[in-house]
This record gives sequence, structure tokens and C-alpha cells, in this order.
Amino acid sequence: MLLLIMFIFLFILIFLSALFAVLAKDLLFCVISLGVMSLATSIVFFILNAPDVAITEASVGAALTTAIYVFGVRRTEREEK
Amino acid sequence: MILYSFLFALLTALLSLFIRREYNYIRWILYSAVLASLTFLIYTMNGLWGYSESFKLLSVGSVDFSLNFKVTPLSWLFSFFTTGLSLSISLFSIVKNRHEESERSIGFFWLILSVCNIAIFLSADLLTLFIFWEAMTFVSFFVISPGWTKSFKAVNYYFILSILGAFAMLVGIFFLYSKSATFNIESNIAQLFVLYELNSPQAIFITLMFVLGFFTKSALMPFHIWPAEAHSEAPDDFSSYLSGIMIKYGLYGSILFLVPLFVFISKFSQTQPMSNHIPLFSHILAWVGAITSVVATFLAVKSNDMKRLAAWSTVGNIGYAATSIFILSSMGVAGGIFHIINHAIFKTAIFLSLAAVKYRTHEREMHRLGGLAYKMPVTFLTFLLGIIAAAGIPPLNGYASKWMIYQSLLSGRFPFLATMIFLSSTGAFMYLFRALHSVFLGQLPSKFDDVKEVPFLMQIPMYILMLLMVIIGIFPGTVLLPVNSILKSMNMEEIKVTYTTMYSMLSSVDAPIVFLVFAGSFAFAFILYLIGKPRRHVELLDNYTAGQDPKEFGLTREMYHFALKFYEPFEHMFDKYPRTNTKEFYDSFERKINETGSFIKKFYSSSPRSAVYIFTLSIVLIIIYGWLVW
Amino acid sequence: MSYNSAILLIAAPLLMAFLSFILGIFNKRIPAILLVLTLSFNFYFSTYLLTLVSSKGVLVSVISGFEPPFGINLVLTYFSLLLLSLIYLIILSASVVFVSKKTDENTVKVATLLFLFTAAASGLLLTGDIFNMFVFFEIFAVANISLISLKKNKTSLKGSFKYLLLSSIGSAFLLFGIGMIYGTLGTLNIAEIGLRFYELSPLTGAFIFIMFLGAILSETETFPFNFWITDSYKGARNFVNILLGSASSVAALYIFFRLFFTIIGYPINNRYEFLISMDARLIIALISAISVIVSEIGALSSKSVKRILAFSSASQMGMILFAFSISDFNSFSAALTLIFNLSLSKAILFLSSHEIMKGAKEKNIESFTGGLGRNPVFSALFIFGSLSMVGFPLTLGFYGKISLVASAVSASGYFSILVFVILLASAAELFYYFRLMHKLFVSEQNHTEKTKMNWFYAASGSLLLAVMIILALMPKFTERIVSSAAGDMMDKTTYIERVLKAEDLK
Amino acid sequence: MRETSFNTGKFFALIIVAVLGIFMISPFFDTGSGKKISPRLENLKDRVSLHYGLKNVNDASKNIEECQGDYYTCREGVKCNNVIYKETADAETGPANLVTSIVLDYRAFDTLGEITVLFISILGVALLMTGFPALPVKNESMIQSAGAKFLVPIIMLVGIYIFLHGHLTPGGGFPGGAVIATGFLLMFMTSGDYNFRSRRFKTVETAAGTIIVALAIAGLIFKDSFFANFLPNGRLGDLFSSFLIVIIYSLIGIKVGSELSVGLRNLYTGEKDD
Repeated sequence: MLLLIMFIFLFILIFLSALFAVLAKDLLFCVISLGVMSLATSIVFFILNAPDVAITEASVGAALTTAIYVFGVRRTEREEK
Repeated sequence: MILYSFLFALLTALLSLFIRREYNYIRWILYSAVLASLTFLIYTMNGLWGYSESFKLLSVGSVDFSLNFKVTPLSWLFSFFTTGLSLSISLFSIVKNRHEESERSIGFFWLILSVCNIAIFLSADLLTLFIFWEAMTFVSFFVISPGWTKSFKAVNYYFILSILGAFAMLVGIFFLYSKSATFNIESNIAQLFVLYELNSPQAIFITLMFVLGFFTKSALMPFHIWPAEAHSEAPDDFSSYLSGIMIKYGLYGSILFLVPLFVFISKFSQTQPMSNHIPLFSHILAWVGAITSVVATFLAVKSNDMKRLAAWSTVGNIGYAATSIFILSSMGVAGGIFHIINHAIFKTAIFLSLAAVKYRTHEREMHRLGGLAYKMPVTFLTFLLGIIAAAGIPPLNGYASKWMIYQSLLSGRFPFLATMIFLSSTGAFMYLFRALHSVFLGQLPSKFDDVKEVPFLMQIPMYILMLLMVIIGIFPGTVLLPVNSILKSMNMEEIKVTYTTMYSMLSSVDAPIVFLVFAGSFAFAFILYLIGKPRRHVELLDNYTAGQDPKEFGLTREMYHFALKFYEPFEHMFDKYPRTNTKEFYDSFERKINETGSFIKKFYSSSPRSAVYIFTLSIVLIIIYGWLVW
Repeated sequence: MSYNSAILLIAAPLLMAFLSFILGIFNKRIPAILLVLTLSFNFYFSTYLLTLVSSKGVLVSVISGFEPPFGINLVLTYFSLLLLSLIYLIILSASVVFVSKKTDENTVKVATLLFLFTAAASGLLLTGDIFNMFVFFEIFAVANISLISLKKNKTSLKGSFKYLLLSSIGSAFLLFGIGMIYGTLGTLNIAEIGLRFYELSPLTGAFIFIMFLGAILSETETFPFNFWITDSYKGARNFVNILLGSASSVAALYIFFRLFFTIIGYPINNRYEFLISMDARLIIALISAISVIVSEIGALSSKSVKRILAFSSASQMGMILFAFSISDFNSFSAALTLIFNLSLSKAILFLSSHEIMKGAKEKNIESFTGGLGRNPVFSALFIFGSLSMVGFPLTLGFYGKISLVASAVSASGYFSILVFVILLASAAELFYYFRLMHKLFVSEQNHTEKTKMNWFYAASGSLLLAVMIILALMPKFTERIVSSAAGDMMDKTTYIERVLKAEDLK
Repeated sequence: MRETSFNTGKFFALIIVAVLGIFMISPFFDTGSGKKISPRLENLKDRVSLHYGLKNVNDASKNIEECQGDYYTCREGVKCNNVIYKETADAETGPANLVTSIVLDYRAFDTLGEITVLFISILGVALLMTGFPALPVKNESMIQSAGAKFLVPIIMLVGIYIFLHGHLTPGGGFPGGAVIATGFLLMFMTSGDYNFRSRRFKTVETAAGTIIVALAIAGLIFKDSFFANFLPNGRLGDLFSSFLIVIIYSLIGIKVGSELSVGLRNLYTGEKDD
């Protein structure tokens, strides 16, 4: 039961953060919300008994990709036109 | 033998590319030699009916590509005359092209074109015909427009129309192939006849595809606009080739494929609608020919450019021949073939003499010329004989064939067609004698005072052509007896003819007597000319402006030339009738395509974002289609 | 298991790609020379394997020692090896062009990219595993993107960015499709999927079909999915154009064939009819016909030579896809001939047009003015290439076009109507190629100064031209390879039997 | 929270995405005939992954080869191995971690492709870098930099552990390399003047790649199959087992770590490779 509630919570988090990443005008917000999405996804992977994928998702998706995006945003404008 | 001679000619063409510009006459002498040997080769094949050669090419899938050549009376006649004529043109070109800018490419492509020309006539099946047809179309592009900006615009009409026609023919050929599994012409005709009985719309579609292919090439309505553009802008010696030889391929194809088919239908068909004892389809095509000849005649009357004029005249003559062929009587087909040959000869003569004029004067507009008869007598004589033949005046060859066409039209009871043909034939007088008058007679502009006759080498082909016109005029049997064997090979009734005399249902003509009568009257007129009053030369402007300098009124000498706006009153007569301009239609079509094209181009250089939008949108559309269908 | 060394076709360029950085430290020329050597080896080896395959039929090479369908395997079919040899030939000629350039700081990296491109193309054509194909698809796409963006001007960056977006959406679709296959059938082996595709529910089948369409249509330059082509071709460097227009196209067509005709295509034992049903084939035929028309019209009003060539490439690809969609022996033969023609003559065209434009003062198509006087060798190459492209009789393009018409007309009614439309559109192709050729013949005084000829370019161009002439003029040879490859394409059953070692499928 | 924008373009985009989404979800709720996505176990028999789990792929393929019947019955008639932790020795694949045995043994070629994807992506980025000015972090705090110096060795250690222990516990070359790269990322982010020579890293990386391919080709030489496992596998679950996989995983870890670090360095400092 607890697992189910956690699942639902994570799915809502993933969905909302993805939606926010599309709609937000501030690119840094988009990037951060994508990082949040990756983190939530990695937790889902962990719950689904896929620790390998969870580790990779956490390190690549949440850390490295976010960092790369941030570096990219830093070199362009922060606000979307 | 045939194939190896072709390869030999192609090899010569390739080798000739390495001849330096300073020695370019060697190139043309080489070409003349090759063409002479080809002419001789074809001459030796006379009577070898049924001799065939085959050469296997690639086979892709189930289609076996192979080159098949076969000598039949029809192919022999056409290939012999056209090769002979191209030999005379190449003799003319030896000198003519000495200082031509792009003669290297013209020469190279022209020799290939001559090979394609022979191959088209000798091809034994539809695929071989198509292969050389397409090659001829492609190569002729470079000959008409050897890197000249103006001629490029002119060649466009020709090229696009020919290509569309060729593709239509391709579809027709393969529709038939999918039914008959062979490219053989006879069996395809039989197959198409069977199809007419079984599935008439499909058969009509296939026939229409062939008609499109042939009619675009031969510039019949509504494709009649290209000769005026292409013939006039092509290199001068090549204009004669285009107009004399190349425009005949469509009619050759019709005689090869359509006429036997229609004869078949008119003899055996139970289902097809008939009109006047011939199939309705064929009758319509005959009408197309007649309308073409009338329209072309009116357009020729209007033109001021001498090459354009000759080109429209060609379209008119093609119209006669087409009409005569499609009424399907023996006399008509024979007359049509005879007229095609005659037209090839006299139109070559006309264009060569015009080329000679242009070689010396560099002028094409008729109102800038005049009085060249004394300066260039041989050219003048060639042109004179050419237009006499073209107008169908008795002693020369054009008369004989036109006589046959009228005979066949009248005896087949086509009064309206006969009227139209007669109308356009009369129109031919109007424009041809205008050309003669404005170019060779009248006043010589002072800037042409030191114009000389063309070199002797250029005169040789003119002598040959004059001789041909006279000989065929006196002895029409020289061509008509081979034509008889063509009719025999097509299972048609032979016409009654001897070397000198032609017979029809209504009357008969003994050509030598006609010749003697006309030659006598000509001699009489000449004697009158000699013993008449001596003439006094007065400057043109002395006549018109009473000695004053026209420049004071802002006028030039040319504006007083009688050839300028010669037929203006005649044109005024037709002013009230609405005009449909075919060329404008094609042009507007081209504009539309271009607009669409730039719209597409803009789309392609749009932003990445819209590319992604369109991508996903198309996927969604496919999904929706899938939901609807599956 | 001696065919397992076929993996060297992939491993050798991959090894060289990793090695070239280390070797490039010593001398920047070394990787470039190694590139030519490796490609020559690959070309030789692939033709050797081709002769093996032609005598022994489909061969299977196993990786990691695990037999299919469990492990990854390479499938050596006549068709794939034939196209692979063609691709190697083209990459070889492109790399000769690349080698002839002066070295700069990027030489080693570009050589590495070309190695990886070669490896990816080999992997795409040889692999018998769909996920493996996806991986190589990714490498291939990234290699293309990086190669396009080499010039770093606005057009090339825009083009490569478009390509990046479209191909990443495409590969995501491919991944969805593969995931669906793995989720339902539980296997990734192409042969086993092809065998068992009929087990799927129709909705799942349609899903996979559409996902594959989205994945591949942008690579095959088909109309609503190909908005990257003009900018990419226009902005890319010369040898990249050759790769993009010829090698990439051939590889994309191969993937198209495998995805739609080995995996989804013919049913075995008539157990299930999905793609062979008229609907799905008609979708492909329609899309390709629209693609041909749109790109021909686009090319008509284009002024830039490279853009014209890009549009023409798209239209040729459309024709080949159309031939695929008819899907019988004749149309596959026609498609193969067209593929040969497309790849060889497109490479020649890009190569020579670049050289002709080099000495010109004007831009766009005006730069061709007087090319024949200025640069006779490359102008001649261009003329030969475009004559074959437009189907001058007795060239490869002619055979391809004619047999396409023949097969379409003898197929059912839809196809004969569509082929008529395609023919009408290809008249436009004739027009713009002849316009370019006409410009070459123009001889005006200010255009006639000769430019210096690059012998490397001339060598690689004439190599391709020689292959084209050999193919067109040696009927027995060409017939044999085309009919064997087309027979191979038709024969899905043998492919599956050989891979799965099952004898009872027929 | 900053404002969000919502216009018609985005609305259409959402509709498109919605149609795509419905289409992608629809096979899950498919009720028609034929095979559908289902996690039920009765489908497991004809899934390839069953044999991966049982480590009896060779048996299965031998069975198919020997039995002359229908392909499906051949597939189903494979006997099941008993794989026991710390007991089974010299199994056909060494790692106790099932994922590792799939990634590096059954489907090792895919992994080679994946590291190539990463390699070529970083290469493409390096080609695009034309030397932008560096944008250092402003106002770096002492606590951050001191903490980072303390944290980075631990992160590195974790990364090395992940790829060295990949054959026993979850993890492996990719995550290990990524974790190592996050260590370098932390160094870049906290101490503004931190930098390294990318050429050394690239040399290490390409050398690792070369060795991986060389090992794979060694498999071709010794065992007549690319990527064949030619070193002993040892006992399942031991630290010193499945030697080839440990070697390759370490190489992949080093390769991915150095690769990502170089990529991060290029993006962060904006410098070209030296």
C-alpha cells in the first residue's frame, strides 16, 4: 500500500516536473525540473528492482546532464523569448 | 554490321574531341566521311528486307533490355534519305563552322545525333525505338543550345515537351508490355487491337500515350509552339537538320505503329466507332493535323524573322502529312510518306540557304535584308527552288506529294479537311514569297555591298539538294516505287505509279510533261526579262523620302523597308477574333510551378522548431489515418 | 565458425578510431592514411565475403560465442554485403578527398569520425539484432551530425541541428518500437521477430509499423520528415556531402528494407498478412510519391547547386522507396539499380560540382558558367554523373527508371497511376540538370581561365565513374549481382532458417 | 515560481503529444487477438531472457540445433540449470550480477556500441568547441571548496568501487565512470581555477577503448568469436571471478569517467582540447 502511494506520488512528480520543464520561461528552472524528474525516475527504477539503472539514472540524468544543461544555459540567455 | 557501324561513328565522335580548335575543319571532314560511309552502308541494304541484328544489354528484373535492328522498306527509305541529307548538311558545315564558338560540342553531339537518327529508323522493337528516341532528345538539347543563353530559353519548350511526350510513350510501351510480354511491334499492335475489343478505355489510354509521344515530337497541335523557338535559335546548319529530319520522328512513329493499328481496326473491329469508314480516333487525329497546318500558316504569315517563318512552315507541312497519313487510304499514306521525304529535302535546302545568308550577313530579321539575289546567286536559286517546292508549284517535288494528298482527301470524301489543307497551302504562298522577296529581291542595303557568295564547299550541298528536288519532281517514281513496297509490307493496297506518272482514282499526272511545260514558260519569262527595258537602280530612300535624310524625322532606313509589317492589314482582319496563346498558357504554368517551388524552398530553410512540428504532425496524421483504416 | 571474422569489418575501423588519437599525437597525417588503408581492407574483405556468400548462401557470424537468437549475431547476406561494398567504395573516395586536404587541428578528430562512420555503417548493414541496429543507428546519426557541422557556419549549424532534432526523435521512435517488440515477443533477434511477427495483435503491429516509419523516414529524406536536407547539404563540406548523399542514403535505405520487409514484411507460410496488405504498402508508396513531387518542384526553383543536388537526392530516394513499396522481384531489381545509380552518380556530382564552383567568380548556378573551358575534367565528370542521374539511355539510371516503370505498371492499378505522376515529376529533374549542364557549355571570354586541377579529386571521381561504366556496360556481371541481391531480398525464409538453424519453415 | 506561458502553439503541441501518448498507451489496453504486452509469467517460456537468467544459453542453442522438430517445441524443451550462489563454478558466464552478465557477456557488443556512442558524442562536442571565454563561478565560498576537497576522493572511491564490484553487485562501468565524472564536476564547480590537461585524459580514454577492442579481437583469435570470454570464470559470487568482465568493466569505467570529465571540462571552461 505504502509502495503504491509512493508510486503514485512519484509519477505525479515526474509528470508535473516534465510539464513544468516544457512550460517554464526561465531555462534554468526547466533544467532543474528536468533534474528533479530524473531523480524521481531513478527512485522509480529502484523500487522496480532495477538498481543498476537507478544508479546510472541518478548519476547521469540527475547530475551530469543537469550540469551540462546549466553550462549551456550559462552561455546563452536565461529567459526564453 | 549496323551496330558496329554505330560504334565506329561514336568512336569517331569521341576521338574528334581531341582535335584542336585550329584544325576544326578536319573534324567536320571526318564527320562527312563517316556519314558518307553510313549512307553507302544503308544504300547497300536496299532489298535486304527482314535483315535483323540483335545485341543483348542488361536485363533488370523481368525486362530484357536489348537493341534490335531490322531493315524494312519503311525504315530503309527514311534512314537512307535522312542520312543522305545529314551528309549534305555536314558538308555545308565544314566551312560554316570554322569560326563557330562552340563547334566542338556541336560537332560531337551532332554525330551522335546522326547515329541516333539512323537507329530510330532501323529499330525493330518499341524498347529500342524508345532508347534511341530518348537519347536523341537528350543529345539534341546540346546541339540546339550549345551554351548560348538565348537558345537555352528556346530549347526549354522543345525539351520539356519532348521529354513529357517520351515519358508518356514509355508508360504506353510498358502498359502494352505488361499485357503482351514482348516489345515486338507487330505483336504489340495485335495485342492493342485485342485490347480495343476487350477493354476499350484502357486501349484508348495506351493509344493516347503513344499519340502524345509522337505528336509532341512532331509539333502537332497543341504542342506546335516549340519549332518556332527551337528551330530559329539553333545553330543555323542544325536548324535544317531539326526542321528537315528530326521533326519527322513523330510521323515515322505514327506510320510505324498507329497507322497499322488503325488500319487493323477499320478492317476488323466490331466495336469501335467509325466515321467516314475510318476509326473515329484516326479521324480526330487527321483533323488535328489539318488544324495544325492552318494555325501554323497564319503564324508563319505573321513572323518577321526568316528562320521563324521557315519553322512555322515546317509545322504546316507536318500538318499536311499527318492529315494525309491518318485518313488511312493507300494514296493518303503514300502521299504522306512522299511528302515527308520531299519536305525533308526542300526544307533542308531552304534552311541551308538561310544559313548561307546569315553566314555572310549575320542578320535574321527580314526587313534588314534585301536584294541578295545578285550577290549570292546560288543561294538565291536554292531558296527559290526550295520555296517553289514548298508551295507545291508543279515542276518540283512538292507538287507531286501535295497532288497525292489532295487526291486522297478528295477520293476519301473529306471535303472539310481538303479545304483546310488547301487554305493553308495557299497561305504558304503568302509567307514563302514574302521571304523570297524581302531577303533576295528588292533593294540591297548599302552595308551589304561587299557581300560575296558563300565558298564553293558550302555550295556543293545546295547543288545536290537542287538536283534532288528537280529529279524527284520529274521522276516521282524514284521515291514512290519504294513507298509502294512499304505499303506492301504494311499489307495495304499498292498505289498505281510508274517512274514518271502517278495515277489516282480521279486523274493522272505525267511529271516530265508538267516539268517541260513549266520549264518552258520559265524560260519564256526569262527571255522576256532579258530583252525587256534596262532597269535603273534608285536608292530606296530616294524613292520614299525624296532624298531627305530620314534620321531628321527620327526614322531609320529599316522602317521604310517593305518587308516590315508586310501583312499588317491581313493581321488586322483577324483582330476581332479572340486569340488563344498556347505559349502564354505554358508560360503561366511554368510560373505557377516556380511559385510553388519557392514556397517549398522557404519551408525547407525554416527554423528547426517548425521542422520538428511538421515531423510530429505528420506522424500524428499517419496515426490518425491508421486509426481510421485499420 | 570461420565467418566470425566478418566482425572485423566493424572492429577494424572501431579499433582505428580509438587508436587514431594516440597515433595522431605523433603525426596528424597518420590517421588519415590509416583511414584509406582500413577502407581498402574493408572493401577487399567485403568483396571476398560477397564471393563466399554468393556460393554458400546466407552466412551467420556469432558474437560472444552465443548462438542466435540468444546472443548478438551478424548476418551476411548477398544484399547487405553488396551495399556494404558500395558504401566502402564511396567512403573510400570521400576519404581520398579528405586526405588530400591540408592538415589542421581537427584532422585527427575528423578521421576518427570517418572511422566511426564506417564502423556504424558496417554495423547497420551486417547486424542481425535489432537493438544492436539501434545502437549503430545512434552512432551513425551522431557521426552524420558532427560531420555536417564541421564547417561551423550558420547554414551548417542550422542543418546539423535540424538533423540532430529529427534523428533523435526518430531514434526515440525506433526505441519505442523495439521496446514494444521486446515487451511482446521477448526477443531482439531480427530473424526471430520476422518469424513471429504474426503473433502480435494488430494494434501492436500497427504501433510498431508507425514507430519504424517515424524512425526511418527522416533518414531516407522523405518529404514531411526531411527538413534537414537543404541546409545540411548546403552547409556541409565537400567530402561530407559525398558521404551524406551516397553512403548515408544507401545505409538508410538498407535499414528501411530490413525494418519493413524482414521484420514486418512478408508472412511466412501465409500465417499473417500485415505489411504485405495493400494499406501499409500504399502509405509508403504515397509518401514517396509526394516526396518525389515536392522535392522536384523545390529543386526547380532553387538557385544553389548544392540545394538542387539535395532535392534531387530526396527525389531519387523517394523513387527507390516507391520501388520498395511495390515489393516484387522486378521492383527490387529496379530499386537496386537505382541505388547503385544514386550513390555513385551523386558522389560524382557533389565532388565535381564543388571543384567546378571553386574557380568561379559568381555564386550559385551562375558559377557553372563556362565550366567546360575552365575545368574540363570535372565538368566532364559532372556531365556523366548527371546524365546517369536523369537516365540517359544505356546508363544505370536509365535501366533503373525504366525497370521501375515496368514493375509499377505490371503491379496493381495504384502503382501505375503513381508511377505516371513520378515520371511527370522527374521531367523536372531533367530540366534542372540540363540547365546546369547547359551552363557548363557557355563559353564567354571572362570565364575561360583554367583552374588548377586537384589530382586526388580527379582520381576518386574517375574511380566512381569507372565503377558506374563497368556496371552499365557489363551486362552479365551487373545482371548477376542485381538478380542475386534481389533474390536475396525476396527470400525472407532462407534468412530466418539460416539464422535460427530451423529447417522446417518452408 | 516564475510565470509560465501558454499560447496556441503550445496548445497544439500538447494536442499532438496527447495523440502520440494515447497511441503509445493504447497497445497496453489492447483487447484484440494476438500477443500483447503482459507481465504474466506464462509468456516467459519463449523469451530469450529466461535463458539469460538460467545461464543456459548454450544448452538452449544446442538443443535447438539437435532437435529436428518445430522451432517452438525445440525452444520449449530446454532443461533448466540450477545456478547456486557461491557454488556453481565455471558457468557459461561468470558474474553473479545478472545485469552485468547480460551487458558484458551475452550482449557485450551492444555495450561496445554504447561506449562508442558516448565517445562520438564527446568528439562531436569537442569539434564544435571553438574556444569560448571561461565563465568561472563567482563568489566561491570557503566551505564549499574545503568540503569538496574532502568529498571528491570519496566520490572517486565510490565510482571505482562501482565498476570494480560490478560483477557482484549492482553497478558497472557506466555508472562508475559517471560517478567519477561527477567528482570532477564538483571540483570544477567549487574551485574556480581548477583545470587539467585534456590530452592526458583523452590518451587514457582512447587507450582504454583500444584495449577493449583488442580484448574482443583476442576473443576472436582464441575462441573464434568476437568478445568471447577466454579467461576463467571462477566460482559464482567470488570476488575473484569472471576476470575478463572485471577487466573490461574497469576499462569501461576509466574510459567513461575520463570521457565525461573531458566533456564537462570543455563545456565548463569553454577551452578547446589541448
